Amino acid sequence: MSIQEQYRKKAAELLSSGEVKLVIGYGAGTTPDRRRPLFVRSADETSKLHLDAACEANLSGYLVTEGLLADRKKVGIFLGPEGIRSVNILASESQLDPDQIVIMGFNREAESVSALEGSNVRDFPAMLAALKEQAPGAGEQALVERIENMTPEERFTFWQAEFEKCIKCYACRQVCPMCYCRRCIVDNNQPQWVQTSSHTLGNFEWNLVRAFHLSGRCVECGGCDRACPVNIPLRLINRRMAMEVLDAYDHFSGMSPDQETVLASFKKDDPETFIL
Amino acid sequence: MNEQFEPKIVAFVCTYCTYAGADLAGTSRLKYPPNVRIVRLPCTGRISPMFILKALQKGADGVLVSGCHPGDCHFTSGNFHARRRWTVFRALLNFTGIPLDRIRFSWISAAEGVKFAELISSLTDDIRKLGPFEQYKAMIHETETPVSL
Amino acid sequence: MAKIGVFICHCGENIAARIDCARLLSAMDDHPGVSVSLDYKYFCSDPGQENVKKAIRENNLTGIVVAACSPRMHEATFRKACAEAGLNPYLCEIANIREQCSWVHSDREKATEKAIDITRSLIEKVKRNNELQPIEVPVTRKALVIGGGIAGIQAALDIANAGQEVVLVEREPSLGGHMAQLSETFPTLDCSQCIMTPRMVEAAQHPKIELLTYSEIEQVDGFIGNFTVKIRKKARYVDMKTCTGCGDCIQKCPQKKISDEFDCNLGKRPAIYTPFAQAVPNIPVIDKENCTYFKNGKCRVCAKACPIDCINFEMQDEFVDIEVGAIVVATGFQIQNTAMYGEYGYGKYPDVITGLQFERLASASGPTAGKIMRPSDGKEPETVVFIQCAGSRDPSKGVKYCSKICCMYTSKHAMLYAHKVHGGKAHVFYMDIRAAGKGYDEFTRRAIEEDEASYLRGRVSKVWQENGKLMVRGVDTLLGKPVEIAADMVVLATAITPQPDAKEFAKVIGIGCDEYGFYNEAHLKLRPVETATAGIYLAGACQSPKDIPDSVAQASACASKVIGLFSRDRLEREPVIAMNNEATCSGCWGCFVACPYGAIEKKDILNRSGELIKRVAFVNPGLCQGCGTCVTFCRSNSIDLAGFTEKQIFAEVMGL
Amino acid sequence: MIQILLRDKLDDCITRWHAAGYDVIGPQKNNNVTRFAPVEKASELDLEIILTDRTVKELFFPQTEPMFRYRIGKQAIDTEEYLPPGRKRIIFGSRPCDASAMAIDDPLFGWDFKDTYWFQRRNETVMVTIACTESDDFCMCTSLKLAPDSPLGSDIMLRPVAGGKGWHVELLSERGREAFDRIEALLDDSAAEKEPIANVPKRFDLDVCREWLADPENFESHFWKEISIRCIGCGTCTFLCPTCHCFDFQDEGDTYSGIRRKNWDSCSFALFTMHTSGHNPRSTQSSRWRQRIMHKFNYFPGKFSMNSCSGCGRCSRQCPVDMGITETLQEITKTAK
Repeated sequence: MSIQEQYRKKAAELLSSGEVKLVIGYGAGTTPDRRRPLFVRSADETSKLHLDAACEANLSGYLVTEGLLADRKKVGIFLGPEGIRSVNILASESQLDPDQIVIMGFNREAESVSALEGSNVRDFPAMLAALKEQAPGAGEQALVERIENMTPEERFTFWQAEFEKCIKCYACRQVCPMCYCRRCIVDNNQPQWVQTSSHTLGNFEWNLVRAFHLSGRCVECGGCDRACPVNIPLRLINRRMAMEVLDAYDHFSGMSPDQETVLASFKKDDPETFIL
Repeated sequence: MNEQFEPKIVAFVCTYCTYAGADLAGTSRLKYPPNVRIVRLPCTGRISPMFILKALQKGADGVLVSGCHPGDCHFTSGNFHARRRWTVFRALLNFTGIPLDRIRFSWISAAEGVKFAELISSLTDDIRKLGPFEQYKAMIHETETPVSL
Repeated sequence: MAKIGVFICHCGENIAARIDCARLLSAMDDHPGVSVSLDYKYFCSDPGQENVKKAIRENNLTGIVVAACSPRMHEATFRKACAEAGLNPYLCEIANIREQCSWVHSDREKATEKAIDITRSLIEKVKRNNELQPIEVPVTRKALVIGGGIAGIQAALDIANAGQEVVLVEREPSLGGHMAQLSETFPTLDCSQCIMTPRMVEAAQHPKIELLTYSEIEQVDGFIGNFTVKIRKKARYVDMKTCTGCGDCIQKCPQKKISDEFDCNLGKRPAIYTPFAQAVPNIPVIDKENCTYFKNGKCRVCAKACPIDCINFEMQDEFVDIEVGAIVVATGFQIQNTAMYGEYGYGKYPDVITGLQFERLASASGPTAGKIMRPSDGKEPETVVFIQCAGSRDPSKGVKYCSKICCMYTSKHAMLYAHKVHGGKAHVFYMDIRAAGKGYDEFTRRAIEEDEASYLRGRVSKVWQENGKLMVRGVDTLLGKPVEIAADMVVLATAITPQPDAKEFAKVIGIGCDEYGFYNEAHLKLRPVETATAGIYLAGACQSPKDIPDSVAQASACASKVIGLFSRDRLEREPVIAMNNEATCSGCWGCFVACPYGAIEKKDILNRSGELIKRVAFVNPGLCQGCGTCVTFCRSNSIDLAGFTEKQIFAEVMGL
Repeated sequence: MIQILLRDKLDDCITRWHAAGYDVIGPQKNNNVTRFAPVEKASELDLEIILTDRTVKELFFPQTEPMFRYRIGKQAIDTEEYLPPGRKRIIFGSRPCDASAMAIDDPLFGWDFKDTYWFQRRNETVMVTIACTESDDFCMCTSLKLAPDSPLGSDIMLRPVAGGKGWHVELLSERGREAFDRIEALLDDSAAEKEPIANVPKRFDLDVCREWLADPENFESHFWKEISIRCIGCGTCTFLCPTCHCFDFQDEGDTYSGIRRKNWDSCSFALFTMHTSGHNPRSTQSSRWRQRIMHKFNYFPGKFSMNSCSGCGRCSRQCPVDMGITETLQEITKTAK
């Protein structure tokens, strides 16, 4: 049985047994190569669920939709490894109760998907440990290194050309499971730390603050990068930040629901090479 | 350039150590260049990366962030938190092309008036050599320019 | 609409010499929102402050900026002036144009420009200041004194005699500390035990003092007036309530070969013991490490010997939480191990001893009952060499500082030696004789002139053993000649160092320490007994090396601080604390994790029918110290810090 | 007489237009995004793109535009106005949907106060539109009763000739004629087959939809919640929409001086309708999506007799969660029937 069939069946069982009130998965999109988030509430709709290599989106952000989990009922969700990591972070930041989440985990390969064993977010320590070792986003490594090898002036020029394109649609923020703030800092106008105008300076400030707020929290699902309508390579900044917290603090985000937020904690012997 | 370029430097310091160190530089009548403007905060823990961005927006050519030595924080651990933030934010600035020569961090205790004066002197000197932060200023200039199309 | 007053102080010539105050004044005059700007020679003077108050009243000012010296000097002065003129004191900002401008710059033009920037940015800040009201917190009228040496005992007695309750905690089995180890004390040569033990007994019997010996501080939470302290009462294995201190158990203990710490390892003690005969409380403890029963499960001789059955091997450490309003830290010192001076042979030659060991030899209650004897063979030494600064004032191997008491006790040792060993010859190698203190110089002169100690100004380069003698090679710099002395005993004036765990303990109680581990006072000259943490005070050698008179004086000073604090029911605290916007808080608890004071609490927001809508952060105003770490962490800008709000800092930076 | 603009004459055209004082702006692919930007040479143009990622809207209504500079003095506030550049320009190679969208927005920007920034640019611009011979799965102009060669909003319509050698030129306005006078000598009159325009299928029934939307009964329909459940509330659809025109004012600067700017805003954002009190009349994403649809197909036509949509399909094409106007109107069509 294909994993798609397997999970359709599982979703149907979960829904008909009443174990979950909702399954968040993927459905067919407008075009054959597209998949869209799908919310399934009854067993007979589960045939609309799709699961294949085109299922790229990290659906975990929908879990923190206001009020969704307030009734203490469970929700089933299709999640890749990044999604599992985001649920861990959301749990560690008290945004959800991980025991309300029934995971139908999958691993995406080039052309196909395979199932991940487990259904609670605590069931995947080995997979996450392996992930930490192989450093996801390594595909971007070469590009990141290319940028790092530039002079500061060149890097500045590179990012200016990218940020100049930004139209401040905030798709990067809205699509990100970690951007759950009730009020984003950019929407605080007393004071207006981040300029809301989408001139290069405002865009630069916004993208820096976004990356900083995601440092040590980003799971590199690539959602922001895919959502960006003007194709700013946001994944590169996130990758660089992930490298930083891994190197400096051995922090790989989303390892467990009890993980400490890296920027809210410290060690007395944290490295410091640059402080005069 | 005929006239020597005088950089604008903004320093964000904690009141218990570096601010007191700067006071000590004063009571010791040490001399340092007048390019620095000090913003006093209770603790390095209070110094947000946003302050650095705003200082740059305000036209700073260099920024100094300074507080108590590790272990000496009046609030016990504000500077440890600050250190993590700086490490990460610094990496981010570096990756996006803000030269790190312009954004400096230091531990200066209340007793280190000499260190304060010397650091401000060397920082001013370094940034004078780097010249104005033209790339950032160009970005600021764009915000003041009418739309070209 | 803001109505700001700007007051530019000339500070005599201190500011006016380097800053064009007229130009600064006119620039401030033109600044939007400034209603009045004045300059004056000394605004901190009475007439100066009257001018400020008058301007506030006459112009109905909504905030003031005083451009003058550092806020660390006169912020309090001007805040008070505001309050007296009816303006909330937190609507006052100080532009530091002296310490951070006129005193450090010589270019008048540039200094003036800088002063303008500093002042105007604070005008922009003060426009956004809010009225703040001091926070009142209750005071628990009970003090904790940590350390049962002379400093701790003195502080405890002084506080208790003022009618306030005290908990006195000592980690050793008995009160006494180092002073109990001493033989006689300079400059009067009265017996240490004789003056110390009555104090110990008084402390133990005082109705206002609760004595906890053999106990350690595990954790300190809270803040001035409201500390919660967790104390570990280590298991003594002897029931304190029933033990009469008869000492039968001590006599019968078969294990008698344990080095006696109190005697600086010059004597032996059993596994069940009291540190010394006059111990308070006079109740033994079992040294678990060395007890045969604890090691092998067999013995229990002491239990059999006890006539009232108060030995209990099952006893466990006990934890108690106490609430106190103030803490006096009197944790004392240690002496430095002198092993780093291989050339002095300490540890290698048994007759090279420390000053503290000499105290035990000279003490009537010591291992030799006060007879000066060589540890190696028990012979009376005919020649003794005292080496001062064996660790102190030596940045390369020892410590940089002067240990302060060694000059005096070495003189005393030379004197005691002369009194006890007739015909004995004492040689003292010294760097300088530091004998400042009442009767101190006279005392050292007596050692030299009456007791004929030979004082040699110079260092010792080597000590070695030859024909049963300790050969001491040094130099007499006054004669400019090398000296070699065949001695029977060498006494090292070792450096005074903090307790080995002083740095860790500083973190437990939340105070600062210097590079060595001596605790930091809030101000070396003006607040020498307070720490930077309100409500915690320092007494004795934990702050720096001190002799007995200094320790006692500081302890009494601590007591007066504590009594002062306890003279009020409630205490006013600075309202510079964090506050949370519950509407925008997402409850991610980053602030909760980051707060160094545990001041963030979780608060449930309920709807009208009592259902939980969300959980947000709540800042406990009693615990918050106002560091602002939470503010910087908060991604949504929900938490803010009164006095240094996001709006204020933004305006200050954007107003530069 | 049929006039043909040959592709290999484009360079000469640009030179002549420049000489005549026109800026020439056309679609380009630059740094991974397709948008309109000034060109010096024909080779910089990318005329094969069906539709650019970003619309021509930003050439009339920039994403951020400084309006005036202010300086707060002790007694008064000085201001200094910014105005659009005031240069004649030719936008070469826009698509009919984009060009129509500009005409759709004209009444909006002029019904009471005439927006200088918009109209000055509109008056200075010659829209040279290329009719579409190709479309993709998201194009929906025909459903909006427009077409791949709609003349609305265009000054000149170019219709590709078979083989891609050039375009039939159709002059639609005086402004267009004036611009083409400058290059008349370069035009060819050889007859060539026009390539057929793209066949864009009709994706929903607009009349049915509008009727359903106009029915007050449907305002509170559960339909809105269902259709927008996956909406994440970003501004992609509105900012990439050629007709969306909402803006916000922002004062930016330090505490002494600054610039008042006119910035794009989006009804997708929760902040769009947030009151100072904290109350938000459109507190859910479904109410915001409903507003967007209602505005485009109910309120706007009610006021200006035009739909506020030209069928470019960018909202669906670029939506991070594969939503869009097409799906919503398709579902309404189904529901209504």
